[in-house]
Amino acid sequence: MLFNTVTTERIVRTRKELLKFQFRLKKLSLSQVLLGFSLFILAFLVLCAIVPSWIAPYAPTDMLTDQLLKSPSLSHPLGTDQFGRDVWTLVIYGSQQSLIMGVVSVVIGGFIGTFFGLMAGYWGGTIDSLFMRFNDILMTIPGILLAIAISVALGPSFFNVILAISVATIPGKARVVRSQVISIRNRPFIDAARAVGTSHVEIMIRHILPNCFSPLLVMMTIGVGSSILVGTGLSFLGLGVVKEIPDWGYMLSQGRSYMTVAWWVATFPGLAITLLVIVVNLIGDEIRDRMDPKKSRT
Amino acid sequence: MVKYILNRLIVSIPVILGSLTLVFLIIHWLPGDPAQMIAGDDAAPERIDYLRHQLGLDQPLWQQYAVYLWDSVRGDFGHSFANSQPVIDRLLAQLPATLSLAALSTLFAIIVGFILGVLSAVYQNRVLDYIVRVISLLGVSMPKFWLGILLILVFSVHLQLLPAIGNGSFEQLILPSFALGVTGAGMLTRMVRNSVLEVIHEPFILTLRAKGLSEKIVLYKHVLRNALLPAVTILGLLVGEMLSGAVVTETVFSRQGLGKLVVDAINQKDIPVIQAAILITGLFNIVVNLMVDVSYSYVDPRVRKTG
Amino acid sequence: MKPLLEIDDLSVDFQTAKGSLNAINKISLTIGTGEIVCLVGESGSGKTITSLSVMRLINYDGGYISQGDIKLDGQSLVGLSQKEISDLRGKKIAMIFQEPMTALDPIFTIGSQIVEVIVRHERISKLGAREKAISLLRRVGIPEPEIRMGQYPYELSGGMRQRAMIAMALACGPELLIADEPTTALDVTIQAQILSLLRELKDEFQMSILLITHDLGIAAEMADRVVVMYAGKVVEQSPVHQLFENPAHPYTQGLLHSIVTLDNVRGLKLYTIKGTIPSLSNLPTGCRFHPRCPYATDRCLSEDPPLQELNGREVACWNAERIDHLAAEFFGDTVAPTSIELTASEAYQRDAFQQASEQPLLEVKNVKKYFPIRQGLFQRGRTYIKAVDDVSFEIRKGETFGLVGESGCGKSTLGRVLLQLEKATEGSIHFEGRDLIQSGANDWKATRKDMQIVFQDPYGSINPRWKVGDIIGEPFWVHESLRGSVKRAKVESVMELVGLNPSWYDRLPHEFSGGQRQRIGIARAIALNPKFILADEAVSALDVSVQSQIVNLMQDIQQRMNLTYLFIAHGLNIVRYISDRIGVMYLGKLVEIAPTDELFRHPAHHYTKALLSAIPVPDPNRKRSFVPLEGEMPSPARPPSGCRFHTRCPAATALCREVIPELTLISPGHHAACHYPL
Amino acid sequence: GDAVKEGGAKDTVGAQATGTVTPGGELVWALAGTVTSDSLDAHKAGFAPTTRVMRSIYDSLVVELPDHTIKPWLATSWELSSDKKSYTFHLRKDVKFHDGTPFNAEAVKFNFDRIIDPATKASSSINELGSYQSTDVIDEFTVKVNFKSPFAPFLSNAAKVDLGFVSPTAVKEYGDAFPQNPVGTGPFKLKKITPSSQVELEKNPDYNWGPSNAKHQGPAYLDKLTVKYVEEEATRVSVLQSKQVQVADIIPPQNLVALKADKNFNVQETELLQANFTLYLNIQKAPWNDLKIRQAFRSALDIDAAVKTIYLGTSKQGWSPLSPQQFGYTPTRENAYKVDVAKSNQTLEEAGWIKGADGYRAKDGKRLTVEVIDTQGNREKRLDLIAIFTQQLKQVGIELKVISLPTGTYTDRRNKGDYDLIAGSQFSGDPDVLRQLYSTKGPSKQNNIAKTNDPKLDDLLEQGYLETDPEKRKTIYKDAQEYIIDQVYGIPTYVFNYSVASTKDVKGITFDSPAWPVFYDAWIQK
Ligand SMILES: Nc1ncnc2c1ncn2[C@@H]1O[C@H](COP(=O)(O)OP(=O)(O)OP(=O)(O)O)[C@@H](O)[C@H]1O
Ligand SMILES: Nc1ncnc2c1ncn2[C@@H]1O[C@H](COP(=O)(O)OP(=O)(O)OP(=O)(O)O)[C@@H](O)[C@H]1O
Ligand SMILES: [Mg+2]
Ligand SMILES: [Mg+2]
Repeated sequence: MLFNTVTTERIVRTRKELLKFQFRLKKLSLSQVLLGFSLFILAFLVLCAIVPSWIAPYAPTDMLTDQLLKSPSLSHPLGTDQFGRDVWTLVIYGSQQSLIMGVVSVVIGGFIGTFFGLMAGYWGGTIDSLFMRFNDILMTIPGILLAIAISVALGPSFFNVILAISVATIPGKARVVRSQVISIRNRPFIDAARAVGTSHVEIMIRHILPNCFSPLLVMMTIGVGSSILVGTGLSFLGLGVVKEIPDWGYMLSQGRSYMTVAWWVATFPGLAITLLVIVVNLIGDEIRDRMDPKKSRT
Repeated sequence: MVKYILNRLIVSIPVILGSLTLVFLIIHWLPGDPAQMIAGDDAAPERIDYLRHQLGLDQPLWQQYAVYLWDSVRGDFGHSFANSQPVIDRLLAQLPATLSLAALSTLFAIIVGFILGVLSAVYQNRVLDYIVRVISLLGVSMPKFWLGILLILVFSVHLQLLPAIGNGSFEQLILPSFALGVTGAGMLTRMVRNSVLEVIHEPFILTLRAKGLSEKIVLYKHVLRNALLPAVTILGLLVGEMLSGAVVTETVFSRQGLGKLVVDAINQKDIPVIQAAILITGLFNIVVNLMVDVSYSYVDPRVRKTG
Repeated sequence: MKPLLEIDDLSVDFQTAKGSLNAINKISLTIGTGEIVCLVGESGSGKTITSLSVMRLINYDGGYISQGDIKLDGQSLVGLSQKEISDLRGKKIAMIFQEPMTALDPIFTIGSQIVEVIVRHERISKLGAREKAISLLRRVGIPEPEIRMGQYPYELSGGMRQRAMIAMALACGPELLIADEPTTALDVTIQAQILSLLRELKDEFQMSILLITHDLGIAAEMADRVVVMYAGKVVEQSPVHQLFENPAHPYTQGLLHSIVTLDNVRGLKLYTIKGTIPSLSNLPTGCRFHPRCPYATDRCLSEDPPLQELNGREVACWNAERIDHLAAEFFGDTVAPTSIELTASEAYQRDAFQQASEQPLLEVKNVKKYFPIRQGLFQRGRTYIKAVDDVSFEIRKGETFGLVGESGCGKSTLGRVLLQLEKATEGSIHFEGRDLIQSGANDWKATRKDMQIVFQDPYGSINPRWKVGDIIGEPFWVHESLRGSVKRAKVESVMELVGLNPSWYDRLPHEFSGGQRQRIGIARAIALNPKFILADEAVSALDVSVQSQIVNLMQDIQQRMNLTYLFIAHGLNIVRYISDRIGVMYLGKLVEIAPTDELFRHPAHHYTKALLSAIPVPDPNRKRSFVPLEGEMPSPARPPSGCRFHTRCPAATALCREVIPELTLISPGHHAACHYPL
Repeated sequence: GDAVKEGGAKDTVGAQATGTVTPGGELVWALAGTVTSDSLDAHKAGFAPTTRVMRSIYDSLVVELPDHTIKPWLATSWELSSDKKSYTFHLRKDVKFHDGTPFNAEAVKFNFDRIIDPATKASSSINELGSYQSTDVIDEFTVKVNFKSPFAPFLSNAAKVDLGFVSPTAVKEYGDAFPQNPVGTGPFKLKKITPSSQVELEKNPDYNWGPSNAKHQGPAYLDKLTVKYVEEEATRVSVLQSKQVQVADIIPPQNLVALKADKNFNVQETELLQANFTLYLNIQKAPWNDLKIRQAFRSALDIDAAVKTIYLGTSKQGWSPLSPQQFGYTPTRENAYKVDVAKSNQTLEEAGWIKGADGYRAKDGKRLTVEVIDTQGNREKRLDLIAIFTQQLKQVGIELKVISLPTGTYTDRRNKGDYDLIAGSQFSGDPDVLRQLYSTKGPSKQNNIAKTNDPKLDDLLEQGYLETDPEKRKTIYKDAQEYIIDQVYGIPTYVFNYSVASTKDVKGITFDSPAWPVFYDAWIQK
């Protein structure tokens, strides 16, 4: 008897919990699922970048000369490349440079572009004209030429490749930020801040910048992929130190001539780039949504 | 309007001049002697000197600059260091291929971008929306040479539907335009989605519905036209990129094009060609942006006034 | 009277992320043919949603009709598909929206937008539709309609846009016209024009009108019957006279009572309904009004009162009968002139008024502000918008100076120049004897401390991304470099002062109601104990009851902190109530300055007179015979010669056209710039 | 000889023996590379892809067979003067340029003089002429070419396109535009150049002066030969596989095997006569100035394994600076050195280069790093090859670093000697190429790529240049090769095979002396 009530109680309880759980599952919207997925992938990629040796089954420099261009199999889940290296391992090791190249250059470009856009948009007048004309000039110069100039000025190095990519993205970002700043500059709350006595610098940093973020974020997240590829392109045009461990872009561009016989060599690094871009974008979208004060708490 | 256009063109002169000057300085500052490159690695020194003199490279920099500017003003872009051909001929030879590729891929980007963008906005937060969003991101992020080769393998080798290379016919244009347009299409999709969503929640849309207009008219006549503006801006940028940044596509599909020409010229230090190419792409960009702005004012009467 | 529209037991729900939300709860109302019914209620009470439901447009907003029926001419609208209902929209029911600025598609001409609706509903050629559109535009009083047809919304003024909207609504001769706050965005003078137009049109076309407003003055002027809504429910429905004479519901009483009229005794605290309208997701039990109701009983707490017949009207209140009886008493209590009590503030002001005559706090001399109009590359700055043109006046310590005038006359610009948010083109401004325009950067920061501003738009003037605590604390951050808990403590005390709950420190602006947001703006302005506050339309955007709360608050603070106000508004009732002296602006010029009572009693300038006559009076018995000001204000880029008002002045002569009248003293303290003062 | 190898041997039989010739039709050829700057001037274009196309437009005085014997072509016979400084050629009398200009002694003189005229901006052809002095027109069809000193490679060079003949009339007519309007005497003439895209050639109907090794006389079989520039490897293979073109050259190793096995395609391979892709340690820089260290470097490399891996067995290790089919090649040093990691380690250890914790050797705080400068990218998978070397060198504690540079910077650093290692190959049909690579008396008279400044070597190469007796020459070059290998002035890596793949119905493609395809005998089976 006693036993019986206890069990029924338990059954009732677990059923309730089950219902609750189902309810929660249902409430998880598609966007939350996607966000979770994105965060997971990104975290994984970052982990790969930091401690590739924990994850990768082989060493990246292992050249198994008897295993050239083998298609995906159990021992090589993504196949092997033209050196007999394990593609899965390479993708993992390549994440470090690729992430840095993609993310850092976008951030540097965003930073400088924002600075110029902010200055031009906020001060207007002559400063605006000067900055924007210079910006236009930069835009007309081929990226490669700029990159070569940078490499010659600073010497070839991984960081300078990143710098070169960044420079190429500055004009676009400056433009976007400027237009955003101009639209915000005249909003009443900026006047309000001025009326309170807030200095120009603080107005720019504390009031205007946060409101420019959304379009900038879109540009930046979209730019990650092309930065990786441009970076690779530049290292061919004579800007880089050819690394022992290739980044994704390098693998992709080298592997592409094997597409006809070993599609996996180029495809997986390519997918890695695509995945990174998608994931970064989904997260960016979500950040934007959350930064939108109206959506944050309702 | 004419005055506006003139005004805009006048304003662009310093920009073009500035970029030409900057390019001139960069190229001359970069190491590497064009004379040596033409003569080859093992050329005798006297030959190199002779060439340098021939090309005017032994003159002081300011003099070269003055000569160059004066020639440009007169419309004489000089002769290519690499093959002594008038630069203008070399560039003009590439233009049709570049323009047709840019035009078709822009068209592709517009069609796909608008259709997907509108669909995505109308089905906001539903499965279709998510699918479209991921597709658009795929478009934005897919490496072009990988996509290009994939297209060749699928459509040219396996299905044998379309030619992979060449510059002439429309068929030869399809695959490269697709490969080049995909990025633009992805960007536009995102852009159109956003602006359609913004417009769809504007108060005047309610007015339109209150008038009893059908959804179709509301969406296609009013919403879309209002949403066009930001999309057109992106389009301007895209066209610019397609004109000068199609190197990868041109390489994979063995096409002619300004993109490749410029890269080659930079590698060969073919200074006159670089300068002229920048001038031409610069002018094109100005024209494209002008067209964008003019079409703005066509789309949005408010702009017309300030213009 | 045969009912044209019958709403029966209608409920509307919204589908939101957190489940469904009931926005309208079982409301019923009818409109007879040729009748004007006014729907009134505070902001957020569900008026717009009701009207959208009638149009079945609510579905586009994520809402749906969950219960009840809507019948037009006996035909049920609820069951119709969107396609079927769209045949009726614009044809049998038409709607005018609140915001004329945003209710028109910006990229199509006015003409094409009108033609569009005619072609949609009538078998008529494009040309015929065009002819018709032109005649409609002419009918609603738009001059030169042929030209206007080809213009875009941005090329028209607000009043003209609203007229175009009306023309569009009338295009197919609707039987029912729904006008959702058709005049809130407009000036008093234009408002008067539009309202009289609506009345004429109603008579001409035998339409029924559902007029939505929160301005009871308008309701009194226009309505045959009034329906009062509160938090998604109808709480009272009655003929207009009865409602104003004998309001039955405590909410209606409160509303009526919080109106500021020309009769309000200045200095006396304004009546307010305590609290704010509840949010839909958090409705009180029982009667939704009970937390704010002075008569609430236990029953009100638990049971929702139904709408019941009471002496020829319908009321939803358990205590209706009792209150009906009490009503006279209730009013007598405050209206009786005997009970006038000078508030401390008023007494203080009296003193100050005397003292201050020698010592102005703010002295404005010949201030001009011209905005250059850019016209392309080569002729920059040839022409100017003369937003403020040679204005001189002074504000004494401790007084409240009111500044009134139509939209665009330069009030805000003048205010911005005073606060150095805009550089004056010419002239001098002295604050406590200091020249503000000449002073250097250090001085400037100190001046900021002393001079503050409360902005018109409570939402736009606060950074939407900032926490309320940071917004109010910004002055502390800037001037006293306070951070963290020190700042928090200070901010909380200021929040307390303006009646904001200090525990809301971390909330974001959008989580506040309009009234609360305005309090945030005020809190920020008073944080540093300024001497002078410019209130630029600080209450214009608010509801009657909230408006009263804010005005009370401002007066309260003035008294406590010894403040001087420059109060800019176009709502003359409020200005009259709050100001000691008033300046009237027209097209960048000050045309009259006088002590408040003097101005209202003896306006000297013809413009002032016209302004005063345009104020709607919340008394159905005193339907005005006003002379609306003809036409609209000319462009400040090309002001008329001579007296700028001559183009609209009934008394204008050749002299007015040529000679600019000087601001001259016509009686003690009363200046006017008119050749022929009244 | 057996210039056609493996698959080629099979195919030469298949391609030429079976069936009767069906003339006519258009052949489309996917060229690996582009006709740089659209320049088809025989004397100006120094880049291999261009030269490959020009072979069909221009004819040469003589033709060189795979066994390095020289046979008549435009010259029916020739004699060398007793001082070995002059060649007298007797020309064919029936030869006409595409524009109708007769080919005669004047034309020969015009061509050779044109090459050495600085205004022509000739590139490799000027080197092919060596110590050229003048040309004398003896009579209309007899011409005497004079050199300042004996110039042994001349006949071999004369067989190459670089010294092919352009029409004097056309040069005068077109001036600077001649490179875009080439006129020669070849079996094909230009129809149209589409810049950066393709060259269309059509049959020269008057042609009746094929080289003496040709399989037929009269005009070429093909009506039209279209050359499309398809640089991208995957694209080139794809268009061949989908038969959008009938011929593609330089098939990447990964596709070679499959294409060879495919019944629908023919693959012909031939060794490119050249100085092999060689690693040049900067011998003017420490520690590479030490022979022992260079040897240690070399014995750390398993070149054979690396070449097998990267070229998937389609190429062999090269043992000499010269490729095996080259005149004067000596096999004496094949397998003369071995992979010997232990010995490398020992030598380096003895020289004071001590392995650190990171696995790399260092001396006086300086790591043993080899900076390789490069500007060509991964052309022909050469960087891949170096990547494998990097791994191998790591085993002995040497760090190899490839630095990719823009051409200008690269040239600068190379001329300044600011590098440890440079790698390169030099296309040439004669062993005299060694003089260009290793001698201080080469054409540039200053730098050579190997940085050698060795009087003994200079002397040997000078002799080889002057010696006209083939047997003596062979000995000289044998000594030179051995010396270079023993001194480790260069480390040869692999032998490059030029490959041409075609659809099965294409027959009769042959190769000229340095290995470029000849389409004169080619035909398409109907
Ligand atoms: N799309 C929506 N989703 C959820 N809630 C809504 C939506 N639209 C309106 N509401 C809510 O319904 C309530 C009534 O809104 P409504 O617009 O009818 O008010 P109103 O009486 O017209 O006020 P106002 O005078 O400010 O125009 C408000 O609380 C509002 O927040
Ligand atoms: N920055 C500016 N540039 C050009 N014109 C301006 C600017 N600011 C204001 N104006 C013009 O100056 C005139 C006066 O504007 P202001 O805002 O002062 O009017 P207002 O009396 O405050 O009107 P409202 O009651 O609508 O607030 C208007 O015609 C306006 O268009
Ligand atoms: Mg409303
Ligand atoms: Mg204002």
